[in-house]
Amino acid sequence: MLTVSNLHKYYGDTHVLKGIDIEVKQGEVLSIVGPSGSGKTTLLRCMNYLEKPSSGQLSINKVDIDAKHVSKKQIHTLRQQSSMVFQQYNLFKNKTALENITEGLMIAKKMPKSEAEEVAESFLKQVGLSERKQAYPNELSGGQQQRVGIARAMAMNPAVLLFDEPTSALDPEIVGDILAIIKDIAKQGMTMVIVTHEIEFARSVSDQVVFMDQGEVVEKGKPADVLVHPSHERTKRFLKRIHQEPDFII
Amino acid sequence: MKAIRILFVMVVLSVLMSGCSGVQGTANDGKEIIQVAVSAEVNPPFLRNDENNEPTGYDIEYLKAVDERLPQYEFKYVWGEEESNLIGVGAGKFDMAINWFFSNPEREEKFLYPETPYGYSMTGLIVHKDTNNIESLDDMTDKELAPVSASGGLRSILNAYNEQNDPPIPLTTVDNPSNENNLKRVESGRSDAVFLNITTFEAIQKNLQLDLKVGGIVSKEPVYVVFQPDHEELAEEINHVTEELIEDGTLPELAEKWFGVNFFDDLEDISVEGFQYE
Amino acid sequence: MTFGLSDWINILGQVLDRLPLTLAMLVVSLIFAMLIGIVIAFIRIEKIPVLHQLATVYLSFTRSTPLIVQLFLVYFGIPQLLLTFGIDINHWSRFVFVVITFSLHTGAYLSEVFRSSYLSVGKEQLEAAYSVGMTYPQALRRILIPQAFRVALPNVGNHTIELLKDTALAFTIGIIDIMGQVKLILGNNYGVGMFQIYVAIAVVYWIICILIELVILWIERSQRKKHAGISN
Amino acid sequence: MAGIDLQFALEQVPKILQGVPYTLLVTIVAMIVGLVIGTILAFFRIYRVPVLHQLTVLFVSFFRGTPLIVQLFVFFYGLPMLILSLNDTFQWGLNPDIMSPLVIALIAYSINSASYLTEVVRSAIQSVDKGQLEAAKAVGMTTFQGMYRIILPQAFVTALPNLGNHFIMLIKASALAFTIGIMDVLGISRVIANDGYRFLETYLVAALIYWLLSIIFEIILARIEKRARTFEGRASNTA
Repeated sequence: MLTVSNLHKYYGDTHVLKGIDIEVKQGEVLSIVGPSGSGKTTLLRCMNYLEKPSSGQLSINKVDIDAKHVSKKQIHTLRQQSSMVFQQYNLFKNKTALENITEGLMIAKKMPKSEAEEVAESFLKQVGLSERKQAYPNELSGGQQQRVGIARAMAMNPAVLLFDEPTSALDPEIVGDILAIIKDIAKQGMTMVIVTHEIEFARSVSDQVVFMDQGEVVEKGKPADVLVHPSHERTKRFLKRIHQEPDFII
Repeated sequence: MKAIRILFVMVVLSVLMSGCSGVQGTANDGKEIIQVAVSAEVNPPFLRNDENNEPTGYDIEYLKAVDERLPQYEFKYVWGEEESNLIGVGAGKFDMAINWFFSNPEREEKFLYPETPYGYSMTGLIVHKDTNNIESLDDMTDKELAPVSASGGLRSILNAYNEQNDPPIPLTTVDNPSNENNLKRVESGRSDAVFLNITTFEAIQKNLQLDLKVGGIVSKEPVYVVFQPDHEELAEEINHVTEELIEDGTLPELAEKWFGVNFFDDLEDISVEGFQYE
Repeated sequence: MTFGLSDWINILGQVLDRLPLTLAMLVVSLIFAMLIGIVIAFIRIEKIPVLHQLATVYLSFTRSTPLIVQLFLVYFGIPQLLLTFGIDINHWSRFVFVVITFSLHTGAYLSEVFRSSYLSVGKEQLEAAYSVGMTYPQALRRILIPQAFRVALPNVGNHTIELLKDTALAFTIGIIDIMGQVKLILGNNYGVGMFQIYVAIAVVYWIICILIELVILWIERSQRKKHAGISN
Repeated sequence: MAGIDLQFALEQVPKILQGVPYTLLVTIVAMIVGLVIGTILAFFRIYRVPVLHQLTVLFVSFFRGTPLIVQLFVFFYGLPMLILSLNDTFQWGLNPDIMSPLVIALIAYSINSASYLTEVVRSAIQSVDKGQLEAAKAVGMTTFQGMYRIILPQAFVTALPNLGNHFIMLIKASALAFTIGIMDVLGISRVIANDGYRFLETYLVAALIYWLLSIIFEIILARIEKRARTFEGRASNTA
């Protein structure tokens, strides 16, 4: 369904992704974890071509791309295979909750307006926001905005859903709600790639977990292996730090 | 892709640059069109605008008389402020300009002047009724002259005087000085004199009836049309017609009509003392 | 000399007769200025080689020299320049020349307004548009421009008012606008009543300016709800 | 371009440069006085002082909505008329010409400039986080001290680009001072041009001088801005 092979990314002289290989099967949920600055968000953004990889191959739903020679049309086709949920929600500020969802359906998918609205309403209902469909983003709370963001991404009916730390900008008491929604979607058999800090969530939702550090995949495998019994020293250190964190916060 | 962008920019620019089609240099009946720049700083009775904002006055009636006698040309009148008009004549945009232009050597270097003036302008110092010690520019070096414009014929006379005489006349410069304001300054004693065309003063005096008089006539300036330097033929033809118009009485009649005085005949009667151009 | 009421009505009537011309200069120049502004902003945002440097010089010159100098350059300089290539545009209407001058002048300012408002919208909005499958032109039209428009609006309003006042310069090359009519009236009066007439013309400009402000306010209000969040 | 006498133009440069001090005098005085008046008026608006607030709105609207040249004439002809009528009413003996054209120009430009700067200062002050003033009060400052020591320095940095633009605008606008007799760069250019009708040459020289002045001040302003922003730079480094 989704394969990344030998993907490199440079910012100037800085080598931020050092030959990443990843494969996600149909209906699988992949979580990417790792310390900040490890390159996990960059990797996710490369999958949607929001960042241009320096070299390597990408394939989503039979759309194959080689970063060395790629056309605008190919990028556009590749993007249509996936849909992204952003850390900062990134709702269109000049559109209502409903319009945020219909926009992509009408423009990119050429769906008639009435049909698009029907689809949008059903997804809004799924994330529990039917009654706020006419609200503009600035009138919604962070949690509500992220629900619209998720609904917007799902409505595009993509082959793969990409989540970029979807809960890290939210208040702690909201995080659980959003994670529950994502879990729900996972159960429906959606293929997903999730970059997250929520180790417990990653463990329970994922079929596969990738641990990244310093631009490399250090370890990948079943959540129980990577997150509970890691084999690599770097992974162990990371997990230890994560578990200690609450002491610092309180 | 970049090429397409640049092309797009070029197209937009060229659309901007084109806009409308040019008017032909010749009229439908084969007459050559002469662009005459007319000074928008109107100064009746030489020049003023009528109710349709068309130029009229002595200047225009003179040019219309010339145009009638030169069937090969058709004069077109274009308003513009004097400086702009002169730049335009220099740049070849207009064929000639009219606005009681005075002549001086520097200007003759830049523009073509015809030999014969189409009229005269008397300049003088306007003073308070009770002032008797101001008759010429020499009397003004220790007095206060009301503000004068930076450009125009009056200014040139003052500049030339100041270049050749020491001490100079202290000048205050104002763009488009208000004649009314200046005359009232003299009446109330805030200034000692206004340097003005006598005809202008008389016309204002008719309305305002101020306690003022002409202290002394400074100069009697011949006034000219100015041409683009390479329009010698046109200048020659117009010069010829102007002479005819003076001889057959057309211009003296016009002068009588607009100024109430025939400045062509009375030339000798007016005492031309004080400063004069070489 | 004092003016009676009928004199004032007469003077005001003459001046207001020229109002359509002033407004025509304003509107036509503004439209072209917006086009120029968009093109220049585009060139500067995309950093198109050569054109980008040319645009910078153009901006610097237009913004640092008096408008009257620019008017003379366009009215006298460009025709002479083109004449050396055998193109004669001297007989074009003066209206065209003032419109070119004002468009180039205001366009320089508007390009900066457009550029900064475009940049203020932020990359995230574009990314969001990409992530729902839009192409760049689609994102531009549906998401970026509507948001940038709202940011740009107050500044566009300010430059429209500046342009209105600048149109008074058109009389220099003989276009009789409302200011020109005032000068002609004064010339025919030998400058009598200058102070009063200038106060009157000031009020006329002021009223037009307030009307422009009201239009901008009205557009802003009609957009407000959608965009209240942009200021956050 | 044909018809341009370059040698003549070059010869005039020293003469026209003599106008630069007047151009700068008008610009700098208008900037400083305008900033002082503008700041006071901005506070009238921010604190919605009754009457003064409405008068300020009216003032700003009028001076921004009418051509500067009209304002100059109104001041030039109006101020002496005002003094004369005061003399009539109160039997004073004030000299109506007590203000030279230069003083009148300085007054007119300062007031015009104030109308623009009121809005610049107001928006800059309002852009400073409300919490800053509360923090100042929390450490025992009065409102005035908080404004003076905390808010205004921050607002100044925000306002700097606009102040810079306004300054460049004033340099150009000062060219109109000539209409009431100031021998600034454009004024001298026109007087020189008149004798030989060489307006294009002198105007070109004037344009280049204005351009150069603007570039010099743009560089100076960029330096000031860089220095003023140091505290922001350090703040973001430590964050």
